[in-house]
Amino acid sequence: MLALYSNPKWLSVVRGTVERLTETLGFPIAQCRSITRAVDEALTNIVRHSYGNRLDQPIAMYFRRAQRRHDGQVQQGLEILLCDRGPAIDPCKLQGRPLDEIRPGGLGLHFIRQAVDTVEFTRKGPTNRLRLVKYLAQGSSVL
Amino acid sequence: MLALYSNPKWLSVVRGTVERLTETLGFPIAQCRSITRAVDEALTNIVRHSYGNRLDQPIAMYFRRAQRRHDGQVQQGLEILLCDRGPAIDPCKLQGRPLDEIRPGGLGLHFIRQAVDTVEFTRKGPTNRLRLVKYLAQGSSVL
Amino acid sequence: MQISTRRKDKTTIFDLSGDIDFANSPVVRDSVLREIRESRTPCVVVNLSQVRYMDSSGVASMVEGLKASRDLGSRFILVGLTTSTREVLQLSRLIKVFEVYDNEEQAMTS
Amino acid sequence: MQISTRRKDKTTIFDLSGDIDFANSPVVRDSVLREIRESRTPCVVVNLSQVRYMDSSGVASMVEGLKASRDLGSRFILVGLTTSTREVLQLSRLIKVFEVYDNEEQAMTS
Ligand SMILES: Nc1ncnc2c1ncn2[C@@H]1O[C@H](COP(=O)(O)OP(=O)(O)O)[C@@H](O)[C@H]1O
Ligand SMILES: Nc1ncnc2c1ncn2[C@@H]1O[C@H](COP(=O)(O)OP(=O)(O)O)[C@@H](O)[C@H]1O
Repeated sequence: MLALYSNPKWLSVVRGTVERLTETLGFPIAQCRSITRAVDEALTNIVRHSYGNRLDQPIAMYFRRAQRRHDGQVQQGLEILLCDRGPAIDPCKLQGRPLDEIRPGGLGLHFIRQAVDTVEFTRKGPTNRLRLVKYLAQGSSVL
Repeated sequence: MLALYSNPKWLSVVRGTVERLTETLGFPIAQCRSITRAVDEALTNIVRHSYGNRLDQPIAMYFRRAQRRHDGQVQQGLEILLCDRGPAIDPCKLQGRPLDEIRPGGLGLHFIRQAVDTVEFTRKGPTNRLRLVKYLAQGSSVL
Repeated sequence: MQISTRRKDKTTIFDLSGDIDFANSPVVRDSVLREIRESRTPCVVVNLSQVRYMDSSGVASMVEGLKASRDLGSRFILVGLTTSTREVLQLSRLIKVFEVYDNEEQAMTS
Repeated sequence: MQISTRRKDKTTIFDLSGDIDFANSPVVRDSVLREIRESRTPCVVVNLSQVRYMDSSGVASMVEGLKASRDLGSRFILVGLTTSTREVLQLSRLIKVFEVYDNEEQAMTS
Protein backbone atom coordinates (compact mmCIF):
# COMPACT_ATOMS: atom_id res chain seq x y z
CA MET A 1 0.00 0.00 0.00
CA LEU A 2 1.26 3.44 -0.91
CA ALA A 3 -0.30 6.65 0.35
CA LEU A 4 0.69 10.05 -0.95
CA TYR A 5 -0.45 13.61 -1.52
CA SER A 6 -1.71 14.93 -4.83
CA ASN A 7 1.45 16.86 -5.68
CA PRO A 8 2.60 15.99 -9.20
CA LYS A 9 6.18 15.93 -8.01
CA TRP A 10 5.50 12.55 -6.45
CA LEU A 11 4.52 11.04 -9.81
CA SER A 12 8.13 10.09 -10.43
CA VAL A 13 8.26 8.30 -7.07
CA VAL A 14 5.21 6.21 -7.94
CA ARG A 15 6.68 5.37 -11.34
CA GLY A 16 9.81 4.11 -9.58
CA THR A 17 7.66 1.92 -7.34
CA VAL A 18 5.50 0.48 -10.11
CA GLU A 19 8.44 -0.07 -12.45
CA ARG A 20 10.17 -2.23 -9.85
CA LEU A 21 7.00 -3.98 -8.74
CA THR A 22 6.10 -5.09 -12.27
CA GLU A 23 9.70 -6.10 -12.90
CA THR A 24 9.71 -8.16 -9.70
CA LEU A 25 6.44 -9.85 -10.66
CA GLY A 26 7.95 -10.96 -13.94
CA PHE A 27 6.13 -8.81 -16.48
CA PRO A 28 8.01 -8.40 -19.76
CA ILE A 29 9.93 -5.12 -19.90
CA ALA A 30 7.56 -3.43 -22.39
CA GLN A 31 4.62 -4.25 -20.12
CA CYS A 32 6.48 -2.90 -17.09
CA ARG A 33 6.74 0.37 -19.01
CA SER A 34 3.12 0.41 -20.11
CA ILE A 35 1.68 -0.48 -16.69
CA THR A 36 3.86 2.22 -15.14
CA ARG A 37 2.59 4.65 -17.76
CA ALA A 38 -1.02 3.69 -17.01
CA VAL A 39 -0.59 4.34 -13.29
CA ASP A 40 1.18 7.63 -13.98
CA GLU A 41 -1.64 8.80 -16.26
CA ALA A 42 -4.30 7.67 -13.80
CA LEU A 43 -2.63 9.62 -10.99
CA THR A 44 -2.27 12.67 -13.20
CA ASN A 45 -6.00 12.47 -13.90
CA ILE A 46 -6.72 12.32 -10.17
CA VAL A 47 -4.52 15.35 -9.54
CA ARG A 48 -6.08 17.33 -12.40
CA HIS A 49 -9.67 16.22 -12.60
CA SER A 50 -10.55 14.89 -9.12
CA TYR A 51 -8.55 17.44 -7.18
CA GLY A 52 -8.37 20.41 -9.57
CA ASN A 53 -4.58 20.59 -9.16
CA ARG A 54 -4.68 20.98 -5.39
CA LEU A 55 -1.39 19.61 -4.06
CA ASP A 56 -2.35 18.40 -0.61
CA GLN A 57 -5.16 15.93 -1.19
CA PRO A 58 -4.89 12.24 -0.26
CA ILE A 59 -4.34 9.45 -2.76
CA ALA A 60 -4.08 5.80 -1.74
CA MET A 61 -2.82 2.97 -3.91
CA TYR A 62 -3.25 -0.73 -3.17
CA PHE A 63 -1.35 -3.51 -4.92
CA ARG A 64 -2.73 -7.04 -4.82
CA ARG A 65 -2.43 -10.27 -6.65
CA ALA A 66 -5.21 -11.09 -9.08
CA GLN A 67 -6.11 -14.39 -10.67
CA ARG A 68 -8.38 -15.47 -13.51
CA ARG A 69 -9.20 -18.50 -15.61
CA HIS A 70 -8.36 -17.81 -19.20
CA ASP A 71 -8.46 -20.36 -22.02
CA GLY A 72 -8.81 -23.06 -19.37
CA GLN A 73 -5.68 -21.97 -17.55
CA VAL A 74 -5.09 -20.00 -14.39
CA GLN A 75 -3.45 -16.65 -15.02
CA GLN A 76 -1.77 -14.67 -12.29
CA GLY A 77 -1.91 -10.93 -12.35
CA LEU A 78 -1.47 -7.64 -10.58
CA GLU A 79 -4.40 -5.54 -9.39
CA ILE A 80 -3.82 -1.88 -8.68
CA LEU A 81 -6.44 0.18 -6.90
CA LEU A 82 -6.20 3.98 -6.96
CA CYS A 83 -8.39 5.81 -4.49
CA ASP A 84 -9.14 9.51 -4.19
CA ARG A 85 -11.68 11.59 -2.27
CA GLY A 86 -12.65 14.00 -5.03
CA PRO A 87 -16.20 14.54 -6.31
CA ALA A 88 -17.92 11.67 -8.07
CA ILE A 89 -16.80 11.28 -11.67
CA ASP A 90 -19.37 11.79 -14.43
CA PRO A 91 -18.97 8.60 -16.48
CA CYS A 92 -19.91 10.50 -19.67
CA LYS A 93 -16.79 12.61 -19.29
CA LEU A 94 -14.57 9.57 -19.10
CA GLN A 95 -13.40 9.59 -22.65
CA GLY A 96 -10.35 10.80 -24.46
CA ARG A 97 -10.27 12.45 -27.86
CA PRO A 98 -10.46 10.42 -31.08
CA LEU A 99 -6.91 9.34 -31.85
CA ASP A 100 -7.03 10.63 -35.41
CA GLU A 101 -7.30 14.25 -34.35
CA ILE A 102 -4.06 16.13 -33.94
CA ARG A 103 -4.54 18.17 -30.83
CA PRO A 104 -3.07 18.16 -27.35
CA GLY A 105 -4.75 16.28 -24.48
CA GLY A 106 -7.19 13.42 -24.24
CA LEU A 107 -4.52 10.68 -24.42
CA GLY A 108 -4.33 9.49 -20.83
CA LEU A 109 -7.31 7.11 -20.88
CA HIS A 110 -6.10 5.61 -24.16
CA PHE A 111 -2.73 4.86 -22.57
CA ILE A 112 -4.45 3.32 -19.55
CA ARG A 113 -6.79 1.11 -21.61
CA GLN A 114 -3.95 0.03 -23.86
CA ALA A 115 -1.82 -1.09 -20.94
CA VAL A 116 -4.09 -3.24 -18.79
CA ASP A 117 -6.79 -5.90 -19.10
CA THR A 118 -9.34 -4.27 -16.80
CA VAL A 119 -10.15 -0.60 -16.20
CA GLU A 120 -12.98 -0.05 -13.74
CA PHE A 121 -14.15 3.20 -12.18
CA THR A 122 -16.40 2.89 -9.14
CA ARG A 123 -17.63 5.16 -6.40
CA LYS A 124 -17.63 3.83 -2.83
CA GLY A 125 -18.99 6.32 -0.31
CA PRO A 126 -16.78 9.41 -0.60
CA THR A 127 -14.13 7.59 -2.60
CA ASN A 128 -13.42 7.26 -6.31
CA ARG A 129 -11.82 3.91 -6.99
CA LEU A 130 -10.01 3.10 -10.18
CA ARG A 131 -9.18 -0.57 -10.52
CA LEU A 132 -6.54 -1.66 -13.01
CA VAL A 133 -5.71 -5.32 -13.55
CA LYS A 134 -3.02 -6.78 -15.74
CA TYR A 135 -2.49 -10.52 -16.14
CA LEU A 136 0.75 -12.31 -16.86
CA ALA A 137 0.96 -14.58 -19.86
CA GLN A 138 0.93 -18.23 -18.78
CA GLY A 139 4.31 -19.51 -17.76
CA SER A 140 5.89 -16.12 -17.32
CA SER A 141 4.51 -15.84 -13.79
CA VAL A 142 7.00 -15.53 -11.00
CA LEU A 143 4.43 -14.41 -8.47
CA MET B 1 3.55 6.17 3.41
CA LEU B 2 4.42 2.74 2.15
CA ALA B 3 3.18 -0.46 3.77
CA LEU B 4 4.45 -3.87 2.75
CA TYR B 5 5.05 -7.42 3.90
CA SER B 6 8.40 -8.75 5.04
CA ASN B 7 9.13 -10.69 1.85
CA PRO B 8 12.63 -9.83 0.59
CA LYS B 9 11.34 -9.79 -2.96
CA TRP B 10 9.79 -6.39 -2.23
CA LEU B 11 13.19 -4.91 -1.36
CA SER B 12 13.70 -3.97 -4.98
CA VAL B 13 10.35 -2.15 -5.03
CA VAL B 14 11.31 -0.07 -2.01
CA ARG B 15 14.67 0.77 -3.57
CA GLY B 16 12.81 2.03 -6.65
CA THR B 17 10.63 4.23 -4.45
CA VAL B 18 13.48 5.67 -2.38
CA GLU B 19 15.73 6.21 -5.39
CA ARG B 20 13.10 8.37 -7.05
CA LEU B 21 12.07 10.12 -3.86
CA THR B 22 15.63 11.21 -3.05
CA GLU B 23 16.16 12.23 -6.68
CA THR B 24 12.96 14.30 -6.61
CA LEU B 25 14.01 16.00 -3.37
CA GLY B 26 17.26 17.09 -4.99
CA PHE B 27 19.84 14.94 -3.22
CA PRO B 28 23.08 14.51 -5.21
CA ILE B 29 23.13 11.23 -7.11
CA ALA B 30 25.70 9.53 -4.83
CA GLN B 31 23.53 10.38 -1.82
CA CYS B 32 20.43 9.03 -3.59
CA ARG B 33 22.33 5.77 -3.88
CA SER B 34 23.54 5.72 -0.30
CA ILE B 35 20.18 6.64 1.24
CA THR B 36 18.56 3.92 -0.88
CA ARG B 37 21.21 1.49 0.32
CA ALA B 38 20.57 2.47 3.93
CA VAL B 39 16.84 1.82 3.62
CA ASP B 40 17.46 -1.48 1.85
CA GLU B 41 19.83 -2.64 4.61
CA ALA B 42 17.46 -1.49 7.33
CA LEU B 43 14.60 -3.44 5.75
CA THR B 44 16.78 -6.49 5.34
CA ASN B 45 17.60 -6.29 9.05
CA ILE B 46 13.90 -6.12 9.87
CA VAL B 47 13.20 -9.17 7.71
CA ARG B 48 16.09 -11.14 9.19
CA HIS B 49 16.40 -10.01 12.77
CA SER B 50 12.97 -8.67 13.74
CA TYR B 51 10.95 -11.23 11.83
CA GLY B 52 13.34 -14.20 11.57
CA ASN B 53 12.82 -14.41 7.81
CA ARG B 54 9.04 -14.81 8.01
CA LEU B 55 7.62 -13.41 4.78
CA ASP B 56 4.18 -12.19 5.82
CA GLN B 57 4.86 -9.72 8.59
CA PRO B 58 3.94 -6.03 8.35
CA ILE B 59 6.42 -3.25 7.72
CA ALA B 60 5.40 0.40 7.49
CA MET B 61 7.53 3.21 6.15
CA TYR B 62 6.82 6.91 6.58
CA PHE B 63 8.50 9.68 4.63
CA ARG B 64 8.45 13.22 6.00
CA ARG B 65 10.28 16.45 5.62
CA ALA B 66 12.77 17.29 8.32
CA GLN B 67 14.41 20.59 9.17
CA ARG B 68 17.30 21.65 11.33
CA ARG B 69 19.43 24.72 12.09
CA HIS B 70 23.01 24.01 11.14
CA ASP B 71 25.82 26.58 11.14
CA GLY B 72 23.18 29.28 11.54
CA GLN B 73 21.26 28.14 8.48
CA VAL B 74 18.09 26.17 8.00
CA GLN B 75 18.68 22.81 6.36
CA GLN B 76 15.88 20.84 4.76
CA GLY B 77 15.95 17.09 4.93
CA LEU B 78 14.17 13.81 4.56
CA GLU B 79 13.07 11.72 7.53
CA ILE B 80 12.35 8.06 6.98
CA LEU B 81 10.61 6.02 9.67
CA LEU B 82 10.69 2.23 9.43
CA CYS B 83 8.27 0.40 11.70
CA ASP B 84 7.98 -3.29 12.47
CA ARG B 85 6.16 -5.36 15.07
CA GLY B 86 8.94 -7.76 15.96
CA PRO B 87 10.31 -8.29 19.48
CA ALA B 88 12.14 -5.41 21.14
CA ILE B 89 15.71 -5.05 19.93
CA ASP B 90 18.54 -5.54 22.38
CA PRO B 91 20.60 -2.36 21.92
CA CYS B 92 23.80 -4.27 22.79
CA LYS B 93 23.33 -6.37 19.68
CA LEU B 94 23.08 -3.37 17.43
CA GLN B 95 26.60 -3.38 16.18
CA GLY B 96 28.33 -4.59 13.08
CA ARG B 97 31.70 -6.27 12.91
CA PRO B 98 34.94 -4.25 12.96
CA LEU B 99 35.60 -3.16 9.39
CA ASP B 100 39.17 -4.46 9.41
CA GLU B 101 38.09 -8.08 9.70
CA ILE B 102 37.59 -9.97 6.50
CA ARG B 103 34.48 -11.99 7.08
CA PRO B 104 30.96 -11.99 5.73
CA GLY B 105 28.15 -10.10 7.47
CA GLY B 106 27.98 -7.23 9.91
CA LEU B 107 28.09 -4.54 7.24
CA GLY B 108 24.48 -3.32 7.15
CA LEU B 109 24.63 -0.95 10.12
CA HIS B 110 27.88 0.55 8.80
CA PHE B 111 26.17 1.30 5.48
CA ILE B 112 23.22 2.85 7.28
CA ARG B 113 25.34 5.06 9.55
CA GLN B 114 27.54 6.11 6.64
CA ALA B 115 24.53 7.24 4.59
CA VAL B 116 22.47 9.40 6.93
CA ASP B 117 22.85 12.07 9.61
CA THR B 118 20.63 10.45 12.24
CA VAL B 119 20.05 6.78 13.09
CA GLU B 120 17.68 6.25 15.99
CA PHE B 121 16.15 3.02 17.21
CA THR B 122 13.18 3.35 19.56
CA ARG B 123 10.47 1.08 20.89
CA LYS B 124 6.90 2.44 20.99
CA GLY B 125 4.43 -0.05 22.42
CA PRO B 126 4.64 -3.16 20.22
CA THR B 127 6.56 -1.35 17.49
CA ASN B 128 10.24 -1.03 16.66
CA ARG B 129 10.89 2.31 15.05
CA LEU B 130 14.02 3.11 13.13
CA ARG B 131 14.33 6.77 12.29
CA LEU B 132 16.75 7.84 9.57
CA VAL B 133 17.27 11.49 8.71
CA LYS B 134 19.39 12.95 5.96
CA TYR B 135 19.76 16.68 5.39
CA LEU B 136 20.39 18.46 2.13
CA ALA B 137 23.40 20.73 1.84
CA GLN B 138 22.34 24.40 1.85
CA GLY B 139 21.26 25.65 -1.51
CA SER B 140 20.75 22.23 -3.04
CA SER B 141 17.29 21.99 -1.52
CA VAL B 142 14.43 21.68 -3.95
CA LEU B 143 11.95 20.58 -1.32
CA MET C 1 13.87 17.16 -15.71
CA GLN C 2 16.33 19.60 -17.21
CA ILE C 3 16.08 21.86 -20.24
CA SER C 4 19.01 23.50 -21.91
CA THR C 5 19.08 25.30 -25.22
CA ARG C 6 21.73 25.79 -27.87
CA ARG C 7 21.73 27.85 -31.08
CA LYS C 8 23.23 26.81 -34.40
CA ASP C 9 22.66 29.34 -37.18
CA LYS C 10 18.90 29.66 -37.51
CA THR C 11 18.13 26.64 -35.40
CA THR C 12 17.46 26.38 -31.68
CA ILE C 13 18.05 22.99 -30.11
CA PHE C 14 16.31 22.04 -26.88
CA ASP C 15 18.18 19.35 -24.97
CA LEU C 16 15.70 17.76 -22.62
CA SER C 17 16.70 15.19 -20.03
CA GLY C 18 15.07 13.16 -17.29
CA ASP C 19 11.34 12.62 -17.01
CA ILE C 20 8.77 14.81 -18.73
CA ASP C 21 5.56 14.41 -16.79
CA PHE C 22 2.68 16.50 -15.50
CA ALA C 23 4.98 18.05 -12.89
CA ASN C 24 7.15 19.76 -15.47
CA SER C 25 5.64 19.55 -18.95
CA PRO C 26 4.20 23.10 -18.56
CA VAL C 27 7.78 24.39 -18.36
CA VAL C 28 8.75 22.45 -21.48
CA ARG C 29 5.65 23.68 -23.29
CA ASP C 30 6.24 27.31 -22.34
CA SER C 31 9.89 27.41 -23.34
CA VAL C 32 9.23 25.71 -26.67
CA LEU C 33 6.27 27.98 -27.48
CA ARG C 34 8.19 31.10 -26.50
CA GLU C 35 11.02 30.14 -28.84
CA ILE C 36 8.61 29.58 -31.71
CA ARG C 37 6.21 32.48 -31.18
CA GLU C 38 8.30 35.21 -29.61
CA SER C 39 11.81 34.55 -30.84
CA ARG C 40 10.37 33.46 -34.20
CA THR C 41 13.14 30.90 -34.61
CA PRO C 42 12.82 29.37 -38.09
CA CYS C 43 13.71 25.90 -36.88
CA VAL C 44 13.25 24.31 -33.45
CA VAL C 45 14.81 20.91 -32.73
CA VAL C 46 13.84 19.01 -29.60
CA ASN C 47 16.49 16.49 -28.59
CA LEU C 48 14.86 13.69 -26.59
CA SER C 49 17.85 11.36 -26.43
CA GLN C 50 18.28 11.86 -22.66
CA VAL C 51 14.57 11.62 -21.84
CA ARG C 52 13.83 8.64 -19.61
CA TYR C 53 10.04 9.00 -19.60
CA MET C 54 7.40 11.13 -21.34
CA ASP C 55 3.73 11.16 -20.36
CA SER C 56 0.69 12.33 -22.33
CA SER C 57 1.16 15.91 -21.15
CA GLY C 58 4.68 15.80 -22.60
CA VAL C 59 3.23 14.54 -25.88
CA ALA C 60 0.66 17.34 -25.70
CA SER C 61 3.47 19.90 -25.34
CA MET C 62 5.13 18.53 -28.47
CA VAL C 63 1.81 18.76 -30.33
CA GLU C 64 1.47 22.37 -29.26
CA GLY C 65 4.97 23.11 -30.49
CA LEU C 66 4.16 21.49 -33.83
CA LYS C 67 0.93 23.43 -34.22
CA ALA C 68 2.52 26.75 -33.30
CA SER C 69 5.32 26.28 -35.81
CA ARG C 70 2.89 25.23 -38.53
CA ASP C 71 0.93 28.44 -37.89
CA LEU C 72 4.08 30.46 -38.41
CA GLY C 73 5.54 28.44 -41.25
CA SER C 74 8.60 27.40 -39.23
CA ARG C 75 9.99 23.91 -38.63
CA PHE C 76 9.57 21.75 -35.55
CA ILE C 77 11.70 18.61 -35.37
CA LEU C 78 12.10 15.77 -32.87
CA VAL C 79 15.40 13.88 -32.64
CA GLY C 80 16.88 11.12 -30.50
CA LEU C 81 13.71 9.22 -29.69
CA THR C 82 14.32 6.55 -27.08
CA THR C 83 12.32 3.33 -26.85
CA SER C 84 10.08 4.94 -24.30
CA THR C 85 9.39 8.23 -26.12
CA ARG C 86 8.94 6.46 -29.46
CA GLU C 87 6.44 4.13 -27.83
CA VAL C 88 4.38 6.94 -26.40
CA LEU C 89 4.24 8.79 -29.73
CA GLN C 90 3.26 5.57 -31.49
CA LEU C 91 0.49 4.89 -28.98
CA SER C 92 -0.77 8.43 -29.60
CA ARG C 93 -0.66 7.74 -33.36
CA LEU C 94 1.34 10.94 -33.63
CA ILE C 95 4.70 9.60 -34.70
CA LYS C 96 3.95 10.15 -38.41
CA VAL C 97 2.70 13.66 -37.79
CA PHE C 98 6.07 14.89 -36.51
CA GLU C 99 9.23 15.45 -38.47
CA VAL C 100 11.51 12.91 -36.75
CA TYR C 101 15.24 12.23 -37.25
CA ASP C 102 17.61 9.86 -35.53
CA ASN C 103 19.93 12.63 -34.47
CA GLU C 104 20.75 16.31 -34.70
CA GLU C 105 23.17 15.94 -37.61
CA GLN C 106 20.51 14.34 -39.78
CA ALA C 107 18.01 17.01 -38.80
CA MET C 108 20.44 19.82 -39.66
CA THR C 109 21.31 18.48 -43.11
CA SER C 110 17.76 17.65 -44.13
CA MET D 1 18.79 -11.07 -10.85
CA GLN D 2 20.21 -13.51 -13.35
CA ILE D 3 23.23 -15.78 -13.18
CA SER D 4 24.80 -17.45 -16.16
CA THR D 5 28.11 -19.24 -16.32
CA ARG D 6 30.67 -19.75 -19.05
CA ARG D 7 33.86 -21.80 -19.15
CA LYS D 8 37.13 -20.77 -20.76
CA ASP D 9 39.95 -23.29 -20.27
CA LYS D 10 40.39 -23.64 -16.52
CA THR D 11 38.31 -20.58 -15.69
CA THR D 12 34.62 -20.33 -14.91
CA ILE D 13 33.04 -16.94 -15.47
CA PHE D 14 29.86 -15.98 -13.63
CA ASP D 15 27.90 -13.29 -15.44
CA LEU D 16 25.61 -11.66 -12.90
CA SER D 17 23.01 -9.11 -13.83
CA GLY D 18 20.34 -7.06 -12.12
CA ASP D 19 20.17 -6.51 -8.38
CA ILE D 20 21.95 -8.69 -5.86
CA ASP D 21 20.13 -8.29 -2.60
CA PHE D 22 18.94 -10.35 0.33
CA ALA D 23 16.25 -11.93 -1.88
CA ASN D 24 18.76 -13.64 -4.12
CA SER D 25 22.29 -13.42 -2.72
CA PRO D 26 21.94 -16.97 -1.25
CA VAL D 27 21.62 -18.27 -4.81
CA VAL D 28 24.71 -16.33 -5.89
CA ARG D 29 26.62 -17.55 -2.84
CA ASP D 30 25.64 -21.19 -3.37
CA SER D 31 26.54 -21.31 -7.05
CA VAL D 32 29.88 -19.61 -6.50
CA LEU D 33 30.79 -21.86 -3.57
CA ARG D 34 29.75 -25.01 -5.44
CA GLU D 35 31.98 -24.05 -8.33
CA ILE D 36 34.94 -23.47 -6.03
CA ARG D 37 34.50 -26.34 -3.59
CA GLU D 38 32.87 -29.08 -5.61
CA SER D 39 33.97 -28.44 -9.18
CA ARG D 40 37.37 -27.34 -7.85
CA THR D 41 37.68 -24.82 -10.64
CA PRO D 42 41.19 -23.29 -10.46
CA CYS D 43 39.95 -19.81 -11.34
CA VAL D 44 36.54 -18.23 -10.78
CA VAL D 45 35.77 -14.84 -12.32
CA VAL D 46 32.67 -12.94 -11.24
CA ASN D 47 31.59 -10.43 -13.87
CA LEU D 48 29.64 -7.61 -12.20
CA SER D 49 29.36 -5.29 -15.19
CA GLN D 50 25.60 -5.79 -15.50
CA VAL D 51 24.89 -5.54 -11.78
CA ARG D 52 22.71 -2.54 -10.95
CA TYR D 53 22.81 -2.89 -7.18
CA MET D 54 24.61 -5.01 -4.59
CA ASP D 55 23.77 -5.02 -0.89
CA SER D 56 25.82 -6.17 2.09
CA SER D 57 24.63 -9.76 1.67
CA GLY D 58 25.98 -9.67 -1.88
CA VAL D 59 29.29 -8.41 -0.55
CA ALA D 60 29.21 -11.21 2.04
CA SER D 61 28.75 -13.77 -0.75
CA MET D 62 31.82 -12.42 -2.51
CA VAL D 63 33.79 -12.61 0.75
CA GLU D 64 32.75 -16.23 1.15
CA GLY D 65 33.86 -16.98 -2.38
CA LEU D 66 37.20 -15.36 -1.70
CA LYS D 67 37.71 -17.29 1.53
CA ALA D 68 36.75 -20.62 -0.03
CA SER D 69 39.16 -20.16 -2.90
CA ARG D 70 41.95 -19.08 -0.56
CA ASP D 71 41.38 -22.28 1.43
CA LEU D 72 41.79 -24.31 -1.74
CA GLY D 73 44.59 -22.29 -3.29
CA SER D 74 42.47 -21.30 -6.29
CA ARG D 75 41.82 -17.82 -7.67
CA PHE D 76 38.76 -15.66 -7.17
CA ILE D 77 38.50 -12.53 -9.32
CA LEU D 78 36.00 -9.69 -9.64
CA VAL D 79 35.67 -7.82 -12.94
CA GLY D 80 33.47 -5.07 -14.36
CA LEU D 81 32.77 -3.15 -11.17
CA THR D 82 30.16 -0.46 -11.72
CA THR D 83 30.00 2.77 -9.71
CA SER D 84 27.51 1.16 -7.39
CA THR D 85 29.34 -2.13 -6.73
CA ARG D 86 32.70 -0.37 -6.40
CA GLU D 87 31.16 1.99 -3.87
CA VAL D 88 29.79 -0.82 -1.74
CA LEU D 89 33.12 -2.67 -1.71
CA GLN D 90 34.90 0.55 -0.79
CA LEU D 91 32.49 1.23 2.05
CA SER D 92 33.14 -2.28 3.30
CA ARG D 93 36.90 -1.61 3.08
CA LEU D 94 37.12 -4.80 1.07
CA ILE D 95 38.07 -3.47 -2.33
CA LYS D 96 41.80 -4.01 -1.66
CA VAL D 97 41.20 -7.53 -0.41
CA PHE D 98 39.82 -8.76 -3.74
CA GLU D 99 41.67 -9.35 -6.96
CA VAL D 100 39.88 -6.84 -9.20
CA TYR D 101 40.27 -6.17 -12.93
CA ASP D 102 38.47 -3.81 -15.25
CA ASN D 103 37.32 -6.60 -17.53
CA GLU D 104 37.55 -10.26 -18.35
CA GLU D 105 40.38 -9.90 -20.86
CA GLN D 106 42.63 -8.29 -18.26
CA ALA D 107 41.72 -10.96 -15.73
CA MET D 108 42.52 -13.79 -18.18
CA THR D 109 45.93 -12.43 -19.18
CA SER D 110 47.08 -11.56 -15.67
N1 LIG E 1 -10.03 11.05 -12.03
C1 LIG E 1 -10.89 11.69 -12.87
N2 LIG E 1 -11.87 12.45 -12.35
C2 LIG E 1 -12.74 13.09 -13.16
N3 LIG E 1 -12.68 13.04 -14.50
C3 LIG E 1 -11.74 12.30 -15.08
C4 LIG E 1 -10.79 11.58 -14.29
N4 LIG E 1 -9.98 10.93 -15.14
C5 LIG E 1 -10.37 11.24 -16.38
N5 LIG E 1 -11.45 12.06 -16.36
C6 LIG E 1 -12.18 12.61 -17.53
O1 LIG E 1 -11.79 11.89 -18.69
C7 LIG E 1 -11.29 12.81 -19.70
C8 LIG E 1 -10.24 12.13 -20.55
O2 LIG E 1 -9.07 11.84 -19.77
P1 LIG E 1 -7.66 11.68 -20.49
O3 LIG E 1 -7.82 10.72 -21.62
O4 LIG E 1 -6.67 11.31 -19.43
O5 LIG E 1 -7.32 13.08 -21.14
P2 LIG E 1 -7.14 14.53 -20.47
O6 LIG E 1 -6.97 14.31 -19.00
O7 LIG E 1 -5.91 15.07 -21.14
O8 LIG E 1 -8.38 15.30 -20.82
C9 LIG E 1 -10.81 13.99 -18.93
O9 LIG E 1 -10.79 15.16 -19.70
C10 LIG E 1 -11.84 14.07 -17.79
O10 LIG E 1 -13.00 14.74 -18.17
N1 LIG F 1 15.86 -4.84 13.11
C1 LIG F 1 16.71 -5.48 13.95
N2 LIG F 1 16.23 -6.24 14.95
C2 LIG F 1 17.06 -6.90 15.79
N3 LIG F 1 18.40 -6.83 15.71
C3 LIG F 1 18.95 -6.09 14.74
C4 LIG F 1 18.15 -5.38 13.81
N4 LIG F 1 18.97 -4.73 12.96
C5 LIG F 1 20.23 -5.05 13.34
N5 LIG F 1 20.23 -5.86 14.41
C6 LIG F 1 21.42 -6.41 15.12
O1 LIG F 1 22.58 -5.70 14.69
C7 LIG F 1 23.56 -6.59 14.18
C8 LIG F 1 24.39 -5.93 13.07
O2 LIG F 1 23.59 -5.67 11.95
P1 LIG F 1 24.26 -5.51 10.52
O3 LIG F 1 25.39 -4.53 10.60
O4 LIG F 1 23.18 -5.13 9.56
O5 LIG F 1 24.89 -6.92 10.16
P2 LIG F 1 24.21 -8.36 10.01
O6 LIG F 1 22.75 -8.13 9.88
O7 LIG F 1 24.85 -8.90 8.75
O8 LIG F 1 24.60 -9.11 11.22
C9 LIG F 1 22.78 -7.80 13.71
O9 LIG F 1 23.56 -8.97 13.68
C10 LIG F 1 21.66 -7.87 14.76
O10 LIG F 1 22.08 -8.52 15.92
